[in-house]
Amino acid sequence: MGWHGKILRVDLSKGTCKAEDLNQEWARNYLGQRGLATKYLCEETDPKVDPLSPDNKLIFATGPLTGSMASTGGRYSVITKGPLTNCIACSNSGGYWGAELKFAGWDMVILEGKSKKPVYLFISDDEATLMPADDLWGKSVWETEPTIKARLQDPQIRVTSIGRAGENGVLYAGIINDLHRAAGRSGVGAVMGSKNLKAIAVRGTKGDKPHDPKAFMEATVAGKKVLAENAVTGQGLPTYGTQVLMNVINEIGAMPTRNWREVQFDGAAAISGEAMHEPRKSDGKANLVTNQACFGCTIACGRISKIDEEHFTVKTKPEYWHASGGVEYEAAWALGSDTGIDDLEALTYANYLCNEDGFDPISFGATVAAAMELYEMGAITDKDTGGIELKFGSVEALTTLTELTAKGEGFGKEIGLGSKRLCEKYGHPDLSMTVKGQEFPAYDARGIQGMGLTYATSNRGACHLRSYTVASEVMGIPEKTDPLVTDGKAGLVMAFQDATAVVDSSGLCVFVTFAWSMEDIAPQIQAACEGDWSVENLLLTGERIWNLERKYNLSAGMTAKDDTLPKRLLKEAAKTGPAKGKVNDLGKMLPEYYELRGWTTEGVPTNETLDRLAL
Amino acid sequence: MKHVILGAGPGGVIAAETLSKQGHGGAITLVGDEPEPPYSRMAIPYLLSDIIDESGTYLRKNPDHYEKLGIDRLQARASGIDTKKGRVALDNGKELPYDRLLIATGSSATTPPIEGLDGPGVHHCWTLEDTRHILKSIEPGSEVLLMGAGFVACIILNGLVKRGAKVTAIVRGPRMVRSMMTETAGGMIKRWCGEKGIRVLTETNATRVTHDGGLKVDLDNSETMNPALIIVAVGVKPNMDFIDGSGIETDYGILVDNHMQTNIEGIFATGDVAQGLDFSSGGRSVHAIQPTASEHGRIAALNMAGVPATYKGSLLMNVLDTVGLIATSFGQWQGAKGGDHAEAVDEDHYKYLRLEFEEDRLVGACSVGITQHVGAVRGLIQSRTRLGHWKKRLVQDPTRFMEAYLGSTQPVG
Amino acid sequence: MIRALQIEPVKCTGCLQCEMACSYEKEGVFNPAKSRIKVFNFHEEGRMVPYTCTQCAEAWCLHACPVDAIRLDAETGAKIVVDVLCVGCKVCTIACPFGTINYNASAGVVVKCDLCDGDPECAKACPTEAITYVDADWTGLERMRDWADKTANEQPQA
Amino acid sequence: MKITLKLFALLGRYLPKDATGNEAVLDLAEGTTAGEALHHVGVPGDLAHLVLVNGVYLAPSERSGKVLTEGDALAAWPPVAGG
Repeated sequence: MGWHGKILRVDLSKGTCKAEDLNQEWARNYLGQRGLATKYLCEETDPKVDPLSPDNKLIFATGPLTGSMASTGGRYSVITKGPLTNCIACSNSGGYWGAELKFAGWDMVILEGKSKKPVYLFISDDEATLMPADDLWGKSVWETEPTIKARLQDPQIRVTSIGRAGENGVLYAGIINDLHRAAGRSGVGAVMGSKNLKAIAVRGTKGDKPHDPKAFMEATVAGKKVLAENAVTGQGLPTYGTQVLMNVINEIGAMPTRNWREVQFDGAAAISGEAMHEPRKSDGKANLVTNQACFGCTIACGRISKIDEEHFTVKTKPEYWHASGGVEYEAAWALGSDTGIDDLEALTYANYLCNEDGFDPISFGATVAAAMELYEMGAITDKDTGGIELKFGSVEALTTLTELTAKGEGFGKEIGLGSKRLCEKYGHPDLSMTVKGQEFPAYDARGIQGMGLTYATSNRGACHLRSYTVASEVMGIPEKTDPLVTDGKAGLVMAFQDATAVVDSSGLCVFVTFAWSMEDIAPQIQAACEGDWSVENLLLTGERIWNLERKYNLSAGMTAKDDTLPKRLLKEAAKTGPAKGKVNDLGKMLPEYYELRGWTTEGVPTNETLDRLAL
Repeated sequence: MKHVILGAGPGGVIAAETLSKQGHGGAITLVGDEPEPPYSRMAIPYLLSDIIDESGTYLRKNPDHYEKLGIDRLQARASGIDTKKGRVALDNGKELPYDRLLIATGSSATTPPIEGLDGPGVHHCWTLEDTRHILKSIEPGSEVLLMGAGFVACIILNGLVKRGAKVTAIVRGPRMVRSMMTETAGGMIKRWCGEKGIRVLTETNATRVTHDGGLKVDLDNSETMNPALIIVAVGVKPNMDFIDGSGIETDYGILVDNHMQTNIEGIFATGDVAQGLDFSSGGRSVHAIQPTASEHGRIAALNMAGVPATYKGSLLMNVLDTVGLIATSFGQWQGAKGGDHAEAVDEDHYKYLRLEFEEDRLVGACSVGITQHVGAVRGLIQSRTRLGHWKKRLVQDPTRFMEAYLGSTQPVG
Repeated sequence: MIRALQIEPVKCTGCLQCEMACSYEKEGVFNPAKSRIKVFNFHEEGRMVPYTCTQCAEAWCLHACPVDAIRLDAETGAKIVVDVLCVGCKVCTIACPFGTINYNASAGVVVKCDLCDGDPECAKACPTEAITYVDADWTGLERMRDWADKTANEQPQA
Repeated sequence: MKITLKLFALLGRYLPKDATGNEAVLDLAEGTTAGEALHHVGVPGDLAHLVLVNGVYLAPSERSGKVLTEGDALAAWPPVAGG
């Protein structure tokens, strides 16, 4: 079927749950998940809405391949207007929750209004019920999930929930499912918290069936073979996870360090994927316990770590001595390189806390890094921090702030608002390493030029997951391009953006694209769904989704002025490495990009473009 | 060597098959007093529900099954045993000589001493013959008075409801299935029955039944009913009257040792009639349940065939489907002396689980609404597995029993 | 040569491809809730453990079945539920001490692993060889048997 | 001539015994090329997917022509990616 054709609409203000038919025409035009839910959001809400008001909506959406045998077919996305960026927010997560929603017979859940009291939603196949959550409010994700499972007496129930960060309005609060998989970015968890919705628990026993089972099995078996035989998806990712990048990116001089003052981090090796495999000096055990897959994934890049019990961060806290989701590259970078910290165990602990209370380690780490710079220059004082010595490299500062941010206490409250608001408050807006209010991920745009354009034009604010040109510029996937030149990058970014929009709307994980081309993906979608899902139509769909998001942002008040980078990347040259002396040359790439997109010089899609895309 | 097996229920049949497989070289005679091929009482509710026909209740489906294994079947009822001469007296006047005897005569449904309850229109639901009577007596809209709310009463409810009967169940005691479920679980089942349109009256008894122009039942709550049919399901008792004077030791049932042998050499007993080793208490109990009958049958037959086999005791366990609500109980579900427990109750969703521990070992359990992996509860109890740190986790969430089972018995980390 | 499913938890990544393959083969839909093999996630230990029927020699389910609905497949050694004979009484589900035969309420019968006629889909779908179908002698069967003895209601004779 | 050899991920197994972490100092004859240096420690050519000299990418076709000089950092990875 691909789609069940059924969506669940929950009015939290009225306390009602209703089933309704999926708009099949929209499904044909927007595929699913990211694209389809964005269409719903655009049709149903005012783009100028206050993200944290009851008028904003929060959509949990699966793709047609979610809950299927396609490798990585377990993703879901949360779509809403983001409080961190005031742009469209779309955060994607793996784990098992998305597939479970599909097995319960639903394509998506639209949540509107605001509950008077804390509630959680329990979906058991066709039945959806709002349950009181007064006693869950104030609890972490790690308490909420097992409590709900025990209360409903079914260990097989899957839960997605917010921790205290989402309740406390941390603007980059995420939504966490299966204890450590996150719809992490853009503050979707804060929106959930603003609606007094603590969690969505799902048990699905109805299952799912592709439109053409025989063709689907053939296509997915072929796809899995490609992943298994590819060195990246078959060996590199399962063994080292995304953390294999730490040394690569550092070596090419694109490792943002100490709030992007530098582009190489001398502690990179100590917090790298390789280091996670090494026996620790202290107890002889490796930080990494095993790799883990999300639902349906035959790559299995997830890191499961265990912190050294003797490490000072957890020595007196046995509740953190168990295994859980370890650091991925972005988290290791933000919590580590960006703050100048090279203590892998401390980063793992901070990462645990981010999962436990549901907030994005990228935005959090980057905000701490900005605060450290402000502190070192004297713009923030001990009085502001409550006595925390916010020096680069201070493990104590990082772990204390992680705990305070989770709880919404002290200086943690300010850290919880993100680096843009922090830097504005303390008089140095230029030191906020953000685009559209969202913190950068782990690739310096001076050493990887294409990523500058990626960040500047990303519809959800600075992000690597909207067009991961690192694949081409650094790793040579699908073809090697020079990271230090701007030629051809506009087209590259655009192609990556459109293809990623397709993958994000399908139920698949974007990591498949390290091995799969659209030619590998199309037959799987085609067999799962009715309609025309040729490569050509898929790419057109991707472009349509991108332009729809752009339209939403323009209506929300964004302009071409927001498609920019912080001064540091445009004016301060890299000090070391291959990019030494270089800044990001966004000015060269952006006009070319607008033109390729069929947008005006003001970054507005022309009528011709809109017509072509049936928008 | 002549092997005689009295009773053609699961215990008797499995014993006969086991003897046959052992290749003892002698004769096997399986004696049953009902005309049908050996069948299972466990299947009767499904006959009532029209899921199967009578042949669906048969223990073995192949008509040649017994013949092929060299098992002679004889329809008769034992009326006495001469242990000196090694002969069983039958109700047809014949005598059956034996070298080894297995008493697997099972149990019968009992009738409480209530005036008029022995008249027409009153049936048990224990045999195929009973079932035929019931099926003849009810049609859509018929009012049925079910006396009893125990295991048997509960499992036949679905069939009665499905046939369109309007059922009122009365029970003397304060709750349903009190012999296998806790108060909370019994209450849940009662509420569920109510939701399915079944009237359940606890602490209620019939005082008199009259038959003038249809059934009339007086209840002690001063209500009077005119049911089309009364089904009596208040309990069972071992069928062992015929051994009176034989010298075979009895208590509640026939006492057997851990080889399933009675006090008299060469005479064994199994199943509902046997009072054998109780896994939980270490004493001897009658566990009138299907798994015990089949285990008993196998162990007894091995010993009869000269293959020494020692029984470790039967574990009380039941699974109950009350109009779709599934409940189980295992072992010491009421708790062990000095033990502790974990409990989860979700009245809204009809879910319940109680685990009983002795130190860090599971010794009993009782559940409602849980169908997946329940066998692992038995596994944990019967292996006397030390749960270690899993006990704490089970106290927090008893529904993680399958993980606890794997975590305690498999290499998980 | 009888073959058996060999399960090596250390290799399992928890992707659930086995559950999908099983439910697809047996039920015609992707539906882990109806899979005969189940992966248990031991989060705190960082270990995923696939588990299904070991087709034990004791065959508790088979012995407990009151209506002869569980049969031995002589070729594969699998204990197989004959759907048309199963009345759904669930006695086997409490009798099996491994918890690997379960009641499927929507079908009204019990379900268990039947080794897919000697070509188990779970093993074929496993991307990491955590589940393989190998000669019975090679498996951890000895360990399983030890445990079965511990659980058995019959004492091993000296 | 001394250079720093860095072998990462699954190529780590080709590091000399005296390596610290993923780095080792190699003493090579003047004029040694990047390709020869990798061959010297036994890295199979098809496994060295990403080869950098001082952080700058070296295409497979350039490896045999790129002469190393004192103090160079030669780094190599098998095919990897992340995100």
